[in-house]
Amino acid sequence: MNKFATVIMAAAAATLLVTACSKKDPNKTYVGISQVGAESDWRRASTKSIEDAVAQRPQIVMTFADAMQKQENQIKAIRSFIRKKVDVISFSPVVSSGFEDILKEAKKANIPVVIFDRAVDTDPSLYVSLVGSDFTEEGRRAARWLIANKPAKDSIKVIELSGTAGSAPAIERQKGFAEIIESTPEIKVVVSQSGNFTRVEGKKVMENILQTPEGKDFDVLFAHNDDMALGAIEAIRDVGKVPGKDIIIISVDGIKDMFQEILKGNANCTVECNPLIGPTLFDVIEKVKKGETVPPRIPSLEGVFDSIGGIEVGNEETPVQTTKITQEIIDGRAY
Amino acid sequence: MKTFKIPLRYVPIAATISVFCVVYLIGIICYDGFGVLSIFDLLQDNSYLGIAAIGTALVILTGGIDLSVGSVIAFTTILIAKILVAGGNAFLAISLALALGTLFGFCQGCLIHYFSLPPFLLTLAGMFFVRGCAFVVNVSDVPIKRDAVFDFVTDNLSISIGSEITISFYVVVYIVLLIAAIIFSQRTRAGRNIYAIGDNELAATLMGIPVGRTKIMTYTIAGFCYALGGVAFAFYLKSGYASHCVGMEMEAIAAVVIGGTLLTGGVGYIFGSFFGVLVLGLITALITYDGLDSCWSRIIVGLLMLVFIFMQNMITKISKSKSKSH
Amino acid sequence: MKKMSNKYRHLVWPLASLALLLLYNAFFTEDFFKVYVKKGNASEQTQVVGKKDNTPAAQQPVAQPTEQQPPAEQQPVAQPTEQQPPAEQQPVAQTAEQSQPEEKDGGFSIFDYHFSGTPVLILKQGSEVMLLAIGMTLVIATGGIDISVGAVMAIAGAVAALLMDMFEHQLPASAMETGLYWLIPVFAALLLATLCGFWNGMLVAGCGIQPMVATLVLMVSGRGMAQLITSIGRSKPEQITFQSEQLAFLRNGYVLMVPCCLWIVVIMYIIAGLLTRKTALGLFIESVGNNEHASRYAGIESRRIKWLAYIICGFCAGMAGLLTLCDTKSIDANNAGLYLELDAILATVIGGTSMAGGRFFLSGSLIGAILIQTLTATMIANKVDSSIIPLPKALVVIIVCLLQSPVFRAKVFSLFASKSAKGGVQ
Amino acid sequence: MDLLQTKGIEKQFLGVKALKGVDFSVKAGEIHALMGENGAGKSTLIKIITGVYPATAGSVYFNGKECKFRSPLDAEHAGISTVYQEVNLLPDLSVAENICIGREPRTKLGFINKKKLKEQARKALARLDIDINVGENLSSYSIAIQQLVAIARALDVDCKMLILDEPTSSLDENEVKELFSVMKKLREEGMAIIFITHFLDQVYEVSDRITILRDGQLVGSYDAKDLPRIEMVAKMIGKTPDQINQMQASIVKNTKFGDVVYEAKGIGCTGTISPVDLNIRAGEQLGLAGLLGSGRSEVAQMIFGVDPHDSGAMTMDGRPVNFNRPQKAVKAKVALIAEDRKVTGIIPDLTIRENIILALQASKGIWKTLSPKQQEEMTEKYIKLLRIKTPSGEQLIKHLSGGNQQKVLIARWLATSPKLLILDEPTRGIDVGAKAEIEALTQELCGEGMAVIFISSELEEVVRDCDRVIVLRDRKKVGEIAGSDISLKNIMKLIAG
Repeated sequence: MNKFATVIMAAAAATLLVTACSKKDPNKTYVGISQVGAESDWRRASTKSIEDAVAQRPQIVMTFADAMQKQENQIKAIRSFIRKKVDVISFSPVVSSGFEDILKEAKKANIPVVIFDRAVDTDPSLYVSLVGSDFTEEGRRAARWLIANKPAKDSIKVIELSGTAGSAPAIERQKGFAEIIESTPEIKVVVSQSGNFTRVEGKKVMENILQTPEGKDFDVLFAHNDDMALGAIEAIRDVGKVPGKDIIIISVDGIKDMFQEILKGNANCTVECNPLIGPTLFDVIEKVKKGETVPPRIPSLEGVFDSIGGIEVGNEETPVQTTKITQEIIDGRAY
Repeated sequence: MKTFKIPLRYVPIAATISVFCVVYLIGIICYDGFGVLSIFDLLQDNSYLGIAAIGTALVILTGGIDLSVGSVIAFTTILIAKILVAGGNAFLAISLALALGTLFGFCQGCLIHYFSLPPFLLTLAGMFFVRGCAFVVNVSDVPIKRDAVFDFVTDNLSISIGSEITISFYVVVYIVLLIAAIIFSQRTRAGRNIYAIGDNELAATLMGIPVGRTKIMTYTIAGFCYALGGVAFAFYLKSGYASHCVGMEMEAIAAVVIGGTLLTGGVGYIFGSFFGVLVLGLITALITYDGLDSCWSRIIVGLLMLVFIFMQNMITKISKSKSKSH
Repeated sequence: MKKMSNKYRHLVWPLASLALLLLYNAFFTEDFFKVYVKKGNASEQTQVVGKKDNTPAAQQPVAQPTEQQPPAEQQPVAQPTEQQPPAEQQPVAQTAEQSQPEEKDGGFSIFDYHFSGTPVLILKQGSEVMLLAIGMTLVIATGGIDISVGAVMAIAGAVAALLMDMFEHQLPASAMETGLYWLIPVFAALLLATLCGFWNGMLVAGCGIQPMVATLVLMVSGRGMAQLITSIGRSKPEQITFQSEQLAFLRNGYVLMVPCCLWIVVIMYIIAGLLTRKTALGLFIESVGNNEHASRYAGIESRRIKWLAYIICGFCAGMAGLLTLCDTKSIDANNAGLYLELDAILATVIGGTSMAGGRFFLSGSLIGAILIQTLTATMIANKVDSSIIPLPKALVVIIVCLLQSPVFRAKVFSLFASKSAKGGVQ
Repeated sequence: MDLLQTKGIEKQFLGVKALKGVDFSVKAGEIHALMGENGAGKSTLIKIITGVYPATAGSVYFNGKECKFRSPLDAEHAGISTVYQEVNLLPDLSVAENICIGREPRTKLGFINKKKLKEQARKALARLDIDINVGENLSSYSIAIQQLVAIARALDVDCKMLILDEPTSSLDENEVKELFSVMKKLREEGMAIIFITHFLDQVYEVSDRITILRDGQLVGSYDAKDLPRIEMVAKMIGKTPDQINQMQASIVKNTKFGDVVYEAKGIGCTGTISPVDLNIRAGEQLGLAGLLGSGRSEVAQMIFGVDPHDSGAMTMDGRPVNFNRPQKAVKAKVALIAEDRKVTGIIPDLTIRENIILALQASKGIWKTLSPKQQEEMTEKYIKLLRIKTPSGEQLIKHLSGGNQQKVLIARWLATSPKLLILDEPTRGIDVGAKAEIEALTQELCGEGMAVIFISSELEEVVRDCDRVIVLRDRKKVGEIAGSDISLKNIMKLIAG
């Protein structure tokens, strides 16, 4: 029995004593960050940019926790940050609801919270700022682009690959897209299926849709993220249609692979949803640490990329011209 | 050397407890912010799992298994959220959720007993079924709107120690339920019948133990525990979402196994599952404290299970050889 | 004759439900059974073969036997895909002639044409589960269970992807195009997967640990390991992608007009079939699963038999992992093969293999897999939101299992019996 | 007046009629032996009386009023408690719980009162003069103790009728004696006891009346004293006494032995059995005598490599061998038909054919298979040779009666044409007819030059059949008798020591 105990102790020690114990240093900024997970390229890109940003800022000490797409993990992580008495907590919520209590705890321990990428539906006084994209606007932009370059047909059928059922980006992008195409009666969404934001699912679902009557003739594919779009492109090729020509392909995120496809002409447009949030995020965090005031909503600057360029897809206050993708741009991309 | 004196059947529990203590100690030494009081956080963060694990443990003791844990919890949360949004009061929502959970457990029990379907399979189907139902209730996540009952429960029924530590009522619920379950399993006929069935079902039948009734009862209780776990989860997260707790059934089973219960049934203690849950929670907690990549938590939990399984294996072998030499 | 019926009784119910499902589709899902012939990568699509004008009802009998005959006469279940050529060859020839004018090379060659359509798609998408089911059947027949196959898939996929990625960065593109480098990752993946199977076998057969728990270990930690693999040479676990078409051919290519992955399934099925039925392995597995102790007394190396079953299962999982990898030429350790072990187990049990071990039915398992896939396809074809798909899936599973359970049948029959008895009295 | 009475009990198992209108009655204060071959329907009758199965037709009267028990518990409440053939208890629960489960003493609050529980258990065991720690898990005690615990459990309720189904099969002499004294005591207390056994002398030792069943029908009930033994046997197997005499006379010992087939020098396994040396010649039948737990089965299993030996050496045909796995023994043409048929013998869900070819196939390995035709022929041959009662070889073995299952197992091993055949209690739980057949068969095999090791707790058989007897006591070899010295008296002397 004792033997077991020792064996286990050894194992535990070996696995857990990986980091030396460090005491706090006042002129450093301790940050606790809880990321949603590693479910898509986009997410990983955002994680990477955060790490790079930290690498460039020696004064920042980050504890990074991956929630594995589970809200409870995220809550646990945030609580542990509170216990660690970090200077700033920052996280990207798995779901929008249910962070009220933990945020209150943070407030009670007067640790400022900066939310990034996705919104939470709590009383905004509980966090200092939200850095990130506006999913609804992304949906709108996609729709505007479509209207701008819609084929000359009297009825344009759109197939929508939505993201993980019930997730904020999925809902809002769908909302934004629908809201704009309302005005043009000839554009209709004929099928909308969830592809879970992953490449494999995107392909599987698309393959199935392509076999249905709706899948036999449609003009536009609107995917809620590039991964699904990439999967779908494969599927469309398999049935002998030409993605980008027979089918207009629009998606959101703007990851490198997608740019490649657009350059090759296999896809038409991707609305950037910038994952490179690191720099902006840490600028804000440091401001917060210094006690400066920051605006409650900080949109990350995002373009729209396509194969044509120069198309206006923005709204009144923030006009956005699309950029034509070139090899240089791709080489310039970090992800 | 006193550990050698403890009877063989207590060794697994003793091991679990000692592991917990060791890891806890390491945590306190190495991670600032992780103090003695973090035990309360552990309870806070894992009581829902613990409540569910009690149900799983009981089912496993009968020699069965139940995979429907995660989805029942998810269903409960979304149901409660939906009712509250629709303007129903929390009391109604909770009691309805508990009722449905219990009913579901009952149905599973009946199907398993009357048509002698393999539990693994049926509860697997049950898992899919409930998950589907949860999505039918609502696809996207719904914030849980507080109402009078809710506030009363959260604010008045939770004990706070100092500024940081609060013991939410669901922790209390967990502890109470745990004690109840321990007494139930050790000191009531129904409880002992569970062990008897898990030990040797045929013999149990011939000894005149109501096998069918006991089985159905167990799955029903389990269903209730899951629903209650769901309620705890709802209070813990204040959000209802149909894809909460995906794959949690395995966590629950892991907790029970680490807690020293044999999956063949008939051997083990509810009390063990308590520490099983704590150990699991502790590991995830320390990994977040450490900022290790999440994939490590999976690996470590796996290794830990391996160690425990080997130990149990050895113990059963020893006891067998003992009886042989008699 | 009686022997036959005994042998295939277990296939009746899954087949019946499959037929029912197909029947439903025949009536309510438009051109569910249309099978097209497509030109390899060419854009223009040759028109629908044959039964374009047929009513779905008329097509249904054509499609159904292709799914059903095999078990009824003990042929590989994947036979349908082999049988389709005869079913289609005729019209195909026509289209070939019709399309000759615009064809440069002219003449119809089965190398640049292939089948497509929902039935083919179902089989194609079902291929992973079918592979898993083959291995799972053997394991379950020994009275065990392997819930780690999903994780093993992830591991295998991760390794293969990692190697491919490395090659594509190290080696010149020309070498990649011509050489057989892509074989190395394949073997590496299969090897590793087999090792995982070996590990499971060691825990179960070697150390006598209860299968469920033993494989739970790998299920939990395996995915973590896969993530570790994908993080080699990177700061964090990442989704690894590669370009090689040769490797992707395993999944997306076509051989003799039939998807390559189906051939893989067929081959695996035939190998497994021969291995179990033409040698004594099947008998030993069944006897070990039925009464291990007695089997040992009869001089069977029960440990080795079990061990072997887990190894085969691991290998199948590796295969499946490769297919998932090739599907999108990218692996995501986090999601690859997630919860597929459950589908595999369902398929096996639907196929009539008892979870208690003993008698097993490979063809049944394949039918089970097809059934599950057909269900999903039906859902999507009928625009059911994919998040709700688990619900009907569960219902079908429960129904099939009830029909499989002798107790249930006995109860139902007795019900009828009593009814008829009453009738007799009156 | 009759305590228990059954009228025209019938039972149908999917097509098969197990009982055909049995009328049977037991008086209070008598020990009533229920006799019959395997498959005669004894167990079925008991299970119907105790409510394990419902009867297809007929009715059971207990204490004069008709009663339909839905479960053994019902029966127990009514005052009928049963000890079943195999020890059916809960190894991982404490002895006390095994005795009291289902009727644990409870506190006012309805919780189990552990102290009372233990007392109650101790009392129950004291009645059988057993004193063990009732807190320990049952699994830490020997089979014999477990059997007695089962009886103690049955007695624990104030029952009017006790049913003992083969209670003595796993007890040794003294334990049997104890049991009988207990039974007699209970009889004095006015309890009715139904006693099922295959040991004829035991029947005469205790029982007052004997009821005989033959394939599901009642042959008759008789007072023990006016039913001569041979007569009873005759009634049981439906043959006339002289026929039986012939059967037993027909056994002719084979006398011409070949040279040594198997020899073991000081093979032993620490903790299980102390070193034994034995050797056996072709055509010889070697008996292993001794009480249960004397180590006779252990020796057999050691030879066959089920439990590996950690000392000594063995040779087969003069060549040194080391059987540490059954496979090796099988390959070297050694065969063991082990004690517990259900656990170590049959593969229930496989057909008779598959059960028969199994061992042969195992010795051939995975790749060299028998053609279907060969299998068919082999099956047919042995079904004929051993007179296995079955419609076809494709019948599942679990549907056969014990005797026939045993024959299939013998067939399995004969198929491997072994040089050395070890029979561990081949006649346990088998009816007299089959017994005689098997005894004759073994002699025949010896005639064909096979070496046979024969283990039986029925010394008459050993004396009757064996050319040489090794006697074991307390896991030690205590002596060896050969030729004319083989007699009950000598063996007993050695066993008693």
